Amino acid sequence: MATMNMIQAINSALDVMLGRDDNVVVFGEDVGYFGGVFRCTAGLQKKYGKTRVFDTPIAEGGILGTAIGMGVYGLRPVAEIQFADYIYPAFDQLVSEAARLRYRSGGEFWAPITVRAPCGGGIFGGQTHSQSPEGVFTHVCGLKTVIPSNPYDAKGLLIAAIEDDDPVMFFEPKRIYNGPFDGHHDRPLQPWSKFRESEVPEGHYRVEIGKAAIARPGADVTVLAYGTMVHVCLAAVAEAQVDGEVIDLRSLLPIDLDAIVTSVKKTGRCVIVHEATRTSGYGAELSALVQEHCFHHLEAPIERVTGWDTPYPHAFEWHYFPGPDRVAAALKRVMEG
Amino acid sequence: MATMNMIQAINSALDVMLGRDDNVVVFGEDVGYFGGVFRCTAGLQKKYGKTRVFDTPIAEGGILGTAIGMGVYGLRPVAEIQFADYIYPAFDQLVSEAARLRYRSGGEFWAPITVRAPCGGGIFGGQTHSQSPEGVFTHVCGLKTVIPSNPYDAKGLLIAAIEDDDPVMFFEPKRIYNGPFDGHHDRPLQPWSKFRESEVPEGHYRVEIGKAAIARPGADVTVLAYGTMVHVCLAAVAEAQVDGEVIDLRSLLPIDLDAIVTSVKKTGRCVIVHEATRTSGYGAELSALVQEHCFHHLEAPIERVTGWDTPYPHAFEWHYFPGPDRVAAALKRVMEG
Amino acid sequence: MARKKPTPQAAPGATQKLRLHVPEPSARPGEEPDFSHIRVPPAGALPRPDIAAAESSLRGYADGLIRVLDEDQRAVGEWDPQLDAETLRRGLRAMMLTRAYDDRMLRIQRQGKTSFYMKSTGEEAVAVAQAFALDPDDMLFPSYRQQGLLIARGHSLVDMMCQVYNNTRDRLKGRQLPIMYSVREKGFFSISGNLGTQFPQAVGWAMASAMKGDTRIAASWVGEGTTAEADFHHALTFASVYQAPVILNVVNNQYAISSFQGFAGGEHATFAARAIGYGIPGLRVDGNDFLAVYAVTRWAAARARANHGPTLIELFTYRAAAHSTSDDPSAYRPQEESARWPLGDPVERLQQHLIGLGQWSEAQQQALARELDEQVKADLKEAERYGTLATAPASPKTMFEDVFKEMPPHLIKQRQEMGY
Amino acid sequence: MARKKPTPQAAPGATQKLRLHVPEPSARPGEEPDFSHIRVPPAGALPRPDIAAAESSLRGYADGLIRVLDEDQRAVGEWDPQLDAETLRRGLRAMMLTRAYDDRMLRIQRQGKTSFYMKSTGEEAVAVAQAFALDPDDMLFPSYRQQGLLIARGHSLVDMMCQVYNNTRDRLKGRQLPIMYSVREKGFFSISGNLGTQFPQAVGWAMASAMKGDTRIAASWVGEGTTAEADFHHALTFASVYQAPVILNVVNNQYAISSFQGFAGGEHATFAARAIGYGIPGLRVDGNDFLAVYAVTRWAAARARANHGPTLIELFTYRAAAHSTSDDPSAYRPQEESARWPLGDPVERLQQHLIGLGQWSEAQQQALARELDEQVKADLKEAERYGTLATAPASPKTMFEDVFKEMPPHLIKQRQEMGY
Ligand SMILES: Cc1ncc(C[n+]2csc(CCOP(=O)(O)OP(=O)(O)O)c2C)c(N)n1
Ligand SMILES: Cc1ncc(C[n+]2csc(CCOP(=O)(O)OP(=O)(O)O)c2C)c(N)n1
Ligand SMILES: [Mg+2]
Ligand SMILES: [Mg+2]
Repeated sequence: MATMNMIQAINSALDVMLGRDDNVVVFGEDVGYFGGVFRCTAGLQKKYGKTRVFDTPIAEGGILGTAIGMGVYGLRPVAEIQFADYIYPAFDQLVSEAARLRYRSGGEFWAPITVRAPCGGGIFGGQTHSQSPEGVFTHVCGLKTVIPSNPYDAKGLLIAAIEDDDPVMFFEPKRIYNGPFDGHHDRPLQPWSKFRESEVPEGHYRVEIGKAAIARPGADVTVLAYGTMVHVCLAAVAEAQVDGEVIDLRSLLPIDLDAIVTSVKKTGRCVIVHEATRTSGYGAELSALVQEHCFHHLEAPIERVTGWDTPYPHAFEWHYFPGPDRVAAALKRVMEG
Repeated sequence: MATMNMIQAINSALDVMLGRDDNVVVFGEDVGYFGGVFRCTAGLQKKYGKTRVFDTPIAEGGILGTAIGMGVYGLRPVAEIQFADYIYPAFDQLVSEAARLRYRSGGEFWAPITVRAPCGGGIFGGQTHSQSPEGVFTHVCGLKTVIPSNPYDAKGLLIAAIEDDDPVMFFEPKRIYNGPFDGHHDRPLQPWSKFRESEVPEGHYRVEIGKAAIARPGADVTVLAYGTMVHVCLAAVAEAQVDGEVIDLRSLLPIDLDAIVTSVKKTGRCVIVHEATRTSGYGAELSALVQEHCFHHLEAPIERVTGWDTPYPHAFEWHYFPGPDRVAAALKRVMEG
Repeated sequence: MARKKPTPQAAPGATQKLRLHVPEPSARPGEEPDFSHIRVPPAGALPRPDIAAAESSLRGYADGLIRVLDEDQRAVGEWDPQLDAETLRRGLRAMMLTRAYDDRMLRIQRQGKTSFYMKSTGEEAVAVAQAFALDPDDMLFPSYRQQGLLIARGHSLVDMMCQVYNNTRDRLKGRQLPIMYSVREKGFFSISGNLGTQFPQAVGWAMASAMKGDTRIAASWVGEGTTAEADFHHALTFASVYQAPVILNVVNNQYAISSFQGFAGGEHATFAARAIGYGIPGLRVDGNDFLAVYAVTRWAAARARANHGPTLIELFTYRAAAHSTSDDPSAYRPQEESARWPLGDPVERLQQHLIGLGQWSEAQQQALARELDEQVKADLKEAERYGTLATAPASPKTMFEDVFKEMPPHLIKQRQEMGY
Repeated sequence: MARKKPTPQAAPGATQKLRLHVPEPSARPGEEPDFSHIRVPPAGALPRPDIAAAESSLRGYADGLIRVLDEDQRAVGEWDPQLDAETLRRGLRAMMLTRAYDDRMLRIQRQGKTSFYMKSTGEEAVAVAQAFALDPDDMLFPSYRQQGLLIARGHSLVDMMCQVYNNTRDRLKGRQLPIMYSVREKGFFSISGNLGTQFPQAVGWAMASAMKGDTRIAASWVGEGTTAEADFHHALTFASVYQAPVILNVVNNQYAISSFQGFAGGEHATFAARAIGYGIPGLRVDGNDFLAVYAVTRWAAARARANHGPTLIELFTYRAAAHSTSDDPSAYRPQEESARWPLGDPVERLQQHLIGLGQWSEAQQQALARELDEQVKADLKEAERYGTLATAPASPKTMFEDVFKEMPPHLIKQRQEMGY
């Protein structure tokens, strides 16, 4: 066991996999010599060499297009997109190629790629360093999408993603790289080292893709969240003084429907929280699923607490960010209604 | 009044706007001399000249990137993406640029572009000529998304889109270009000329973006659909012998929430139908909205009838296509449940 | 390059109004075909450089046109690959088989037995000569117009027909549009309906081969129209930066559906010249000259195998048939244009070459044509025993498989909903 | 080009293992800076061609380096734009003001008064000389490192500072990261955080200008690293096909954050050479030579205005400062590298040139430096009266506006939810 923040946990996952499997390669913009703008790949090129860990041209479409080709050859490419906001130039290679290859070739070819991308706001990055595009990828059949909320899950899910024979979108909520930010930006950030989830095995282990975790058991209301919002929801539950069951989805596709349905059937109430814009965000799918499977158990309307349907405004980050107050207010409404 | 199918109605809208406004330009792959692979721009280059209606390189990203620049200059570009399946290479210019420009420039610059793209299956086009990506665009703040279901709306909505100062995604359900296909692929297609909606004014008129239409009034269950599925739902309602109120959304964003809520509060039941893959499709947003606004009026779970979460398989088009039988079955379940 | 009809211009100096130039082909339907703008240099004129030659010394090849077969279809010059007659006959056979296959499949599509087809008529030398020039285990990332690669590699026509029919023996399980083949055991990558995506994928495959100290190289093909897509630029950038062992082919058949190559930039430069800006050798070759295509591809392959990096080849040819069964070229180009193509027909040229060598005869030619036609008919009969799209396609049971390696719960549920 | 450290190779002929080449800069931290691979041709060596010259006659300019100021900062050769001393002094002033502004803004960021800043130190000649060479109503589509364009066009520093502060006078209403300016009345397009997107947009704007018979041209800028993005390729393709009146600038400042230009393909060709494959003239210019940058830009502008089409200019320079306030270059390049840059500093060079002409003195230089510093301080004081990001930023009331021209119901509802 070691104590790691999320950056160290991600670095450790890559280190372990580069060491175990010669077919794992790691690359992206500023990923090689420099070790990544968030330092997630620091030291790996020195340890494994320039042909296993390297820098790339600034062309997200080229990074993932070549990654797919490497995957077809038999490698397990792990590509970093410097910010999730910059994944769109690679959208066609992801949607039309990585996601479709196994199907269209009748299972002859596939692209076992892992795409790492820091996502989310709260770091004054403005509208092009703060986005949460995960919802879009859950609409693309053939892609898996995961988002960890702590160091232990980050390492275990990343290893599982790299070992997965299907393409996996691995989103990293950059706001919690160093500590479990709960939305109280006016308070000092607690480092991960103060929390149990920072105890991470040094070696190889997996967190299964498709399984949610109960971040806080509760009886009154089910709170569905992932990434940074898990910590915001835990704070909100405490502040609203409701016995909320906070479910950390961890994997958006495949989704752990059983965990969700079991909880909502128990609580009869549900609040869904994400940082992404509301309309057609992943919260919509969650709301639809809950309503389809728990209709007769619901005692109040399902609520969505999300980022607004605007770009992420630089100066008004904290007006945009769905903080504990907004979540707490929703919890109270749901308990009453 | 003239009688037009959807291709003629779209051609007429472009003709009217090219004639009225010197700033309207029309371009895309094979759009100019040839008149488009679906003939929607036939004759327009001859009439308005090569610098108003022209062919382009095969680069969807370049087509929309230059279209945005033309819009910034002061033109009203109408770009055709040959098939909606090929819009992904332009995704970044749409999401990061067209949709964000007005906001990020504090209202100084904007891109009044219209993006036309034939969508949907049922023509044995296989997985790359059959997709319905509309849902993804409704998650992008700053874009409007419309889908007509008949010639009258197609012309009126297209004119409204071209005159709109915001970017508008204009999806054309290619399966109903020539007639209102109701999903019974084993029966002969009825041409538009046999239907009232083919009566289209020759001149200028608008169908307001953001307003739904009631395709069939009813008391028992609300059916939400758009594009081809409107006709499938009309057939299904008849065959299921339920008094369904079929709402043709026409505009997905902005959405006519009042029309939806009014209907569901009246019927207490709701079935949502689209051809796109289910998970995180636009049906999820609709389901969430209905549930949020009509919770206490709902007498049965909201059902989604959609394309499966697989690519569109060429040989099994009719297994994939959400036809009248599947919709009728859902209607019956909702009436019972 | 296509003749550029320049936009008229005012006297230099004077501030003048700007004008938009919109490309215009040399002839439209009803007009006389006009290829006067195409310079056809004599065969054998260009020397064959060393495979280690610096790119800067090769720039002339981007504007030139490498040709081996002269007017009398004799092989001349340094690029003559000196192939033995047996190999030439096999090449002729593969090209003729490709053409016979195309003709037959067009017919069955017209008969309504399948939904769609695309011919490669007039471009057979591209795929066949390049397949011959590459090693059998080199990896191919084709576009939809290189069926000749599979045929040259001896793949079963029946298997190809079963895909076109989406029948019970379709290895793609009825999922793909006809001709979107995927044949792993022949090193033939799954064809995508999205133009150009295979180009950077081929570069990535080649990079992986280099990382692993392998000896296999990759080759990929796009049409000249597709060079405008982002994937083309990404492929060249990554191939240059990492000096990937890959051959990037641009098949310039003059058209992209209805758009002549001027709309891809062909009025102002050759497509081979695109390579120059990346420091990659760009070679332009007579795409209807089997020997020239073979020789240039061998050169590029040897260069890649020796770690001298990637090569871009522009194969200059003409799309003699319609773009696809959904297309009618008479709407946008002169009917007789194809017959006037200055570089002739690849099958006839190789045939004449062999006859000139005394290694072939008209009689043999006709016999072979009959034999191949019989073979295709027989294969078709067998393929149809497994059904056609119109009659008994593959079973929908499998339609939820292969979205993922293991089927996740939501797809199992949807399959049940569908009744399987 | 950066020296290519070639991957070792086995004897030619022998089938050998493939190897991946991964670019390596000439020096890393701890190593001696090494620019020995950069060829610096003498100033004045290259002739100035006619603006109507055919692209094919201009290819030498892509590998060359147009320079006007010689070792002694005297203007020599045909490219000398013969600017009068007054203009040169205005140019010097604008470059020095840009540098003073950058230095001050970096300080206030370090003081925590805003979140982020990006300097253009060492690259001032690019933006300032090009702004001088263009007409005031030509449309500019910049990247984030051309603040000099605004300053050269005389835009208010206070207005720029208010954006950096996101304060109550921020014309972008607090929505944008600092330095993402947008100034319509100065023909300065809204800067995007997404690299390269402005390049095809500039081409589209220029196409529109040509469609309308306007006389205004467009210019756009990307860094050398950004040339790898799809937008670069799209811009060049469309500019070539429609012969758009646009100037496409690649600012090669040797680095893209931590990645040296070899990762954009710079080991194997110049960035100016990218233009060749599109039939577009590609000119490489000493980006730290005010006169050369001015002259080349004038040439390209005249060419565009006369309907002779687009030009690509590679501005060869060096990023003297960190990429941004989030970056520390000592982690990836030798500390002293900047001081060793063979093409010197643009401000010092123009200053020495003026002194050599007897039109400037050290005393004037120091006085001007003080004056500009005072001006920036005074402007900053005013800007801070309208608040800073740390203290009183603009009001969130407006945060739902301008998503659409008219606010749709769902946004009105969300604004109410937020309490406004
Ligand atoms: C991304 C994308 N855009 C558009 C299309 C539609 N399309 C199919 S083939 C074609 C023309 C391609 O021309 P070219 O690259 O020259 O190849 P050729 O057909 O001549 O062999 C087009 C535009 C597509 N399949 N994919
Ligand atoms: C599409 C996209 N990918 C990645 C980034 C992150 N990024 C910001 S600046 C930069 C380096 C750009 O280098 P260059 O083009 O040389 O411009 P310079 O900073 O040197 O002026 C990168 C990778 C981005 N902003 N947009
Ligand atoms: Mg072609
Ligand atoms: Mg740079």
